[in-house]
Amino acid sequence: MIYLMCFSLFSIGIYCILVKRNLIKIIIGLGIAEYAVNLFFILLGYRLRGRAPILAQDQVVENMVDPLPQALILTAIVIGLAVTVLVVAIALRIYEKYGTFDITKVKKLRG
Amino acid sequence: MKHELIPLFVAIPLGSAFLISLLGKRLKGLADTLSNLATFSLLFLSFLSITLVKRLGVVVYKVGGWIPPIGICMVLDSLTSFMLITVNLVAFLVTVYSISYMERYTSKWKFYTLFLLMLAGMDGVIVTGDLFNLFVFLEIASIASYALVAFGVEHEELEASFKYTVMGSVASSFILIGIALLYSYTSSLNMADISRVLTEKGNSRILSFVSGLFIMGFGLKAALVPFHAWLPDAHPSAPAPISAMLSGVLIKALGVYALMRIFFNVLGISSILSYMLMSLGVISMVLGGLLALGQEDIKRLFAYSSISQIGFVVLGIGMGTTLGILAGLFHLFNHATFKSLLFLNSGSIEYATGTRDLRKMGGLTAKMPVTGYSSLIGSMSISGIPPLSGFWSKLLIILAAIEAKHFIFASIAVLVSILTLAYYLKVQRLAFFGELKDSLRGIKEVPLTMKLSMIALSIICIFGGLLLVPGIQKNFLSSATQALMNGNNYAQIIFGSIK
Amino acid sequence: MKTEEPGMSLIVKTITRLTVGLILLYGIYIVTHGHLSPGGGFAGGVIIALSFIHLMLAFGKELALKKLNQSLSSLFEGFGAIMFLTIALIGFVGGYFFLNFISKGKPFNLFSAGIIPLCNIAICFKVGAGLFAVFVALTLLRMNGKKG
Amino acid sequence: MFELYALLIFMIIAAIVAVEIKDLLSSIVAVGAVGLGLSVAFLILKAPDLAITQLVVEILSLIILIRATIKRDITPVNGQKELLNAIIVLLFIGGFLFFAYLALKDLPSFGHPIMRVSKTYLVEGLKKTGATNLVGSVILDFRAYDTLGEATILFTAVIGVLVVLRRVGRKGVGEEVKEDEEYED
Repeated sequence: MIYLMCFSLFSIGIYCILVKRNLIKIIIGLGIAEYAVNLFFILLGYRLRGRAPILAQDQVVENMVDPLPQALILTAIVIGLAVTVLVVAIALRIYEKYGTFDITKVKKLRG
Repeated sequence: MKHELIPLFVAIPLGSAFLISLLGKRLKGLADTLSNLATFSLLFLSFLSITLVKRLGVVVYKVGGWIPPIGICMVLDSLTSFMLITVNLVAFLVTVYSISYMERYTSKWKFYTLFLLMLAGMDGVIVTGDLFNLFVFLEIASIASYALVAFGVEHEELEASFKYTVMGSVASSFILIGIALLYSYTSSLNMADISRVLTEKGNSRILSFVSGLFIMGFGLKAALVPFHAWLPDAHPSAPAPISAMLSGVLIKALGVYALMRIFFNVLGISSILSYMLMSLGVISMVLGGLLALGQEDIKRLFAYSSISQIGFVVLGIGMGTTLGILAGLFHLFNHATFKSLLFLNSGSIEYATGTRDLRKMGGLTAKMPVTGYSSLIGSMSISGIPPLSGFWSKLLIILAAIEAKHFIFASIAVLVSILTLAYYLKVQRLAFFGELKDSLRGIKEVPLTMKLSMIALSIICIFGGLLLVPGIQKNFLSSATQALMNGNNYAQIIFGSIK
Repeated sequence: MKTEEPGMSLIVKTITRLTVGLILLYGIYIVTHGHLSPGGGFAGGVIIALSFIHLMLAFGKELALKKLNQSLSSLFEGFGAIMFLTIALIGFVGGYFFLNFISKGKPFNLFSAGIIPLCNIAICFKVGAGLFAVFVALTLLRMNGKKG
Repeated sequence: MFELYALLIFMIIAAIVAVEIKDLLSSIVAVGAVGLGLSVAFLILKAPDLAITQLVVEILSLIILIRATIKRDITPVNGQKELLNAIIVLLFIGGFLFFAYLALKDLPSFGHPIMRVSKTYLVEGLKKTGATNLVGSVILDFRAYDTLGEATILFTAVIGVLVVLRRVGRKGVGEEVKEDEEYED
């Protein structure tokens, strides 16, 4: 059930990318989709009433959540940041050339 | 030099990229020398890897010394070394070409840095044996290519790059969801381990969902037809060496290779999946060919033709028979060489004349003999004129389709080959034969390094058919095919060679 | 924003003066204790970059650029990258790529866990300098856009 | 797990607001709310490393996005929405969600991951790497190669941004363009 809610969040992002006609909105859609994927991966690694995977002084390993997805998502967050930065830079240059973020007015290419 | 060879495929391009970014601005000429050196040594290592695989079979390298399901491993088998040779061969010739060509652009060192990062990404994807690691390196290569498409910073480049970035990121999210589901289901990220667990657990609905996600994700990266919209914009907009890399090897390394590896060796291929791949291939073939016919921009035409040819490759591989996979891989190699040759030719034309519009060209062979004849060889090869390399691979694909009793697909493949011939004849007629236009009287042939790499590629196109000679075929193509045909035995092979 | 007066109002400037040092320190703490507590090279690097960005937003770009200009930051970035790869390659010489070749030390000490803190510092350099360079480039573009 | 559900509902609502609102600046603020909600969700899910990282990354990307849109053309886009396009997309999403629903039944139920491989990280992490932060030990020791890739991605993006923001892309052969002038024209 909670997984499905996470997928709905992802779908909102995809919807935004496919339907909206504004560069910034598309970037926002990308961001939302990426958040949903990250959350989904962490949900998969969660254990009910688990502990954070950081050892306290007693060094007991007991009912900890899965550390592997956390490590992977750390990487995924960085990837998301990298893509966002790059895509904002490209959008700014497009704005500079055309004077608008509206994709319907930005159409030099045919296909 | 046994196992230590494998990490070098990633370490060399990464190290040179970092060095170039540090010093390239200050020392003129360092960027050229270092990147050529790096790609040449990569090519050399790829050839070395073939003998290594022949001697030792599958080689597994444990990164950090951790045993695979815990740590990441790199795998070198015959398919890997086949792909490595394809990628690094094209990469080396393209770097040689770029020495003169990139004089037209500013910030050459940034170009080389991104180029080497992209190469590192592709080599990393090919060499890895871990699913998430594959995703990470796929992203390196993709992000580098997003930036490279926009290298000219003009209107079209930026727009194409934006489109490419957005679609590429969507593809990446699909792939990441697929990986997450697989991880939750099998609790492992190592490809061999996943494959083992999946064979134990048997078939289930989640597998078909994951297959769908991967087809969408990697299909977007490979530009199969329902997902192809970014390619005809992105590939023509990039500088010519990058177009050659993107069309020649990037879509194959990130898309087709990853699809092959995951579907054959990890998930296991079923007949539904096989039909799905084949029909995607056929649709790409037909639509790409038809759209290419109507283009006036030379690079756009080549880009559509790439979609069509990728369709051939996927059709061959999707058949799942030994002959089909062999033909698909052979066509993959051939397409890498002749498509990069053609894009380099178009780059030369643009370099000399400053236009990409076919209608403004004409009679260029008289002024630019090397470009003219090499593009003639490339065009003839891609449209399947015997005895050039493209003929053999297309023949094999059609034979394989007949052998597997897919007569409709075979006849469509024949028709598309004729279509290919038609639009390449159009290119030749408009650009290289006929009257020399007045506006083009003053043009000159391109500089030496550009000529060199074009000549080298056309020689490969002429003698590509030799790869089918039994002795060479056994070590190069057949063994790569065998790696795919092993299917789920992949897991046993990998774990067998860890000891 | 008026163009004659760089940066924001006096209140913002004063608060910034007080907090920037703390943010920077916090970033360094996060990086160096990455192997003991939550955080690590990446988060710390972003925090350090944010502290400089904060400075730049409050005082205008001239002052911040005086402290850390772009070529210097790209130098730092390249340095971080090379450092990380070098750590990997030293392990390579010892047998494996990314071998953890330094002794593990006692748990909960600052100097423990072999190469992990070193890697954290390398990543921190890279991330901090890289993101700052990106931000500077974006800001410069904005200024140019106004001119043209 | 009530708070997690509440948080997810909040995030979904914020996301819908971000997508549908006309004003770009408000839209960015709404997406910031989604991101910060995600950061809290990570905290609830016992992933403090991620919560810190997500928080700072969110702040950074918000600053960049706001600086990108502020004082630019933030007039609402009110061109005729392509209804057909929206319907096709909604159908596609519906199908996607349906298949996802079918497939998700096969997963281990929420809160009970299999953890076959990652048990090793928990049990042997401290002994083998000496780091008490087990996530840290995974990213920088067991899977350090991934982290090399991650750092490289960021590096690639930085170089990419510098490339994209160049003022002059092309030049004639032999013509010199100073590096520093590229950005300032």
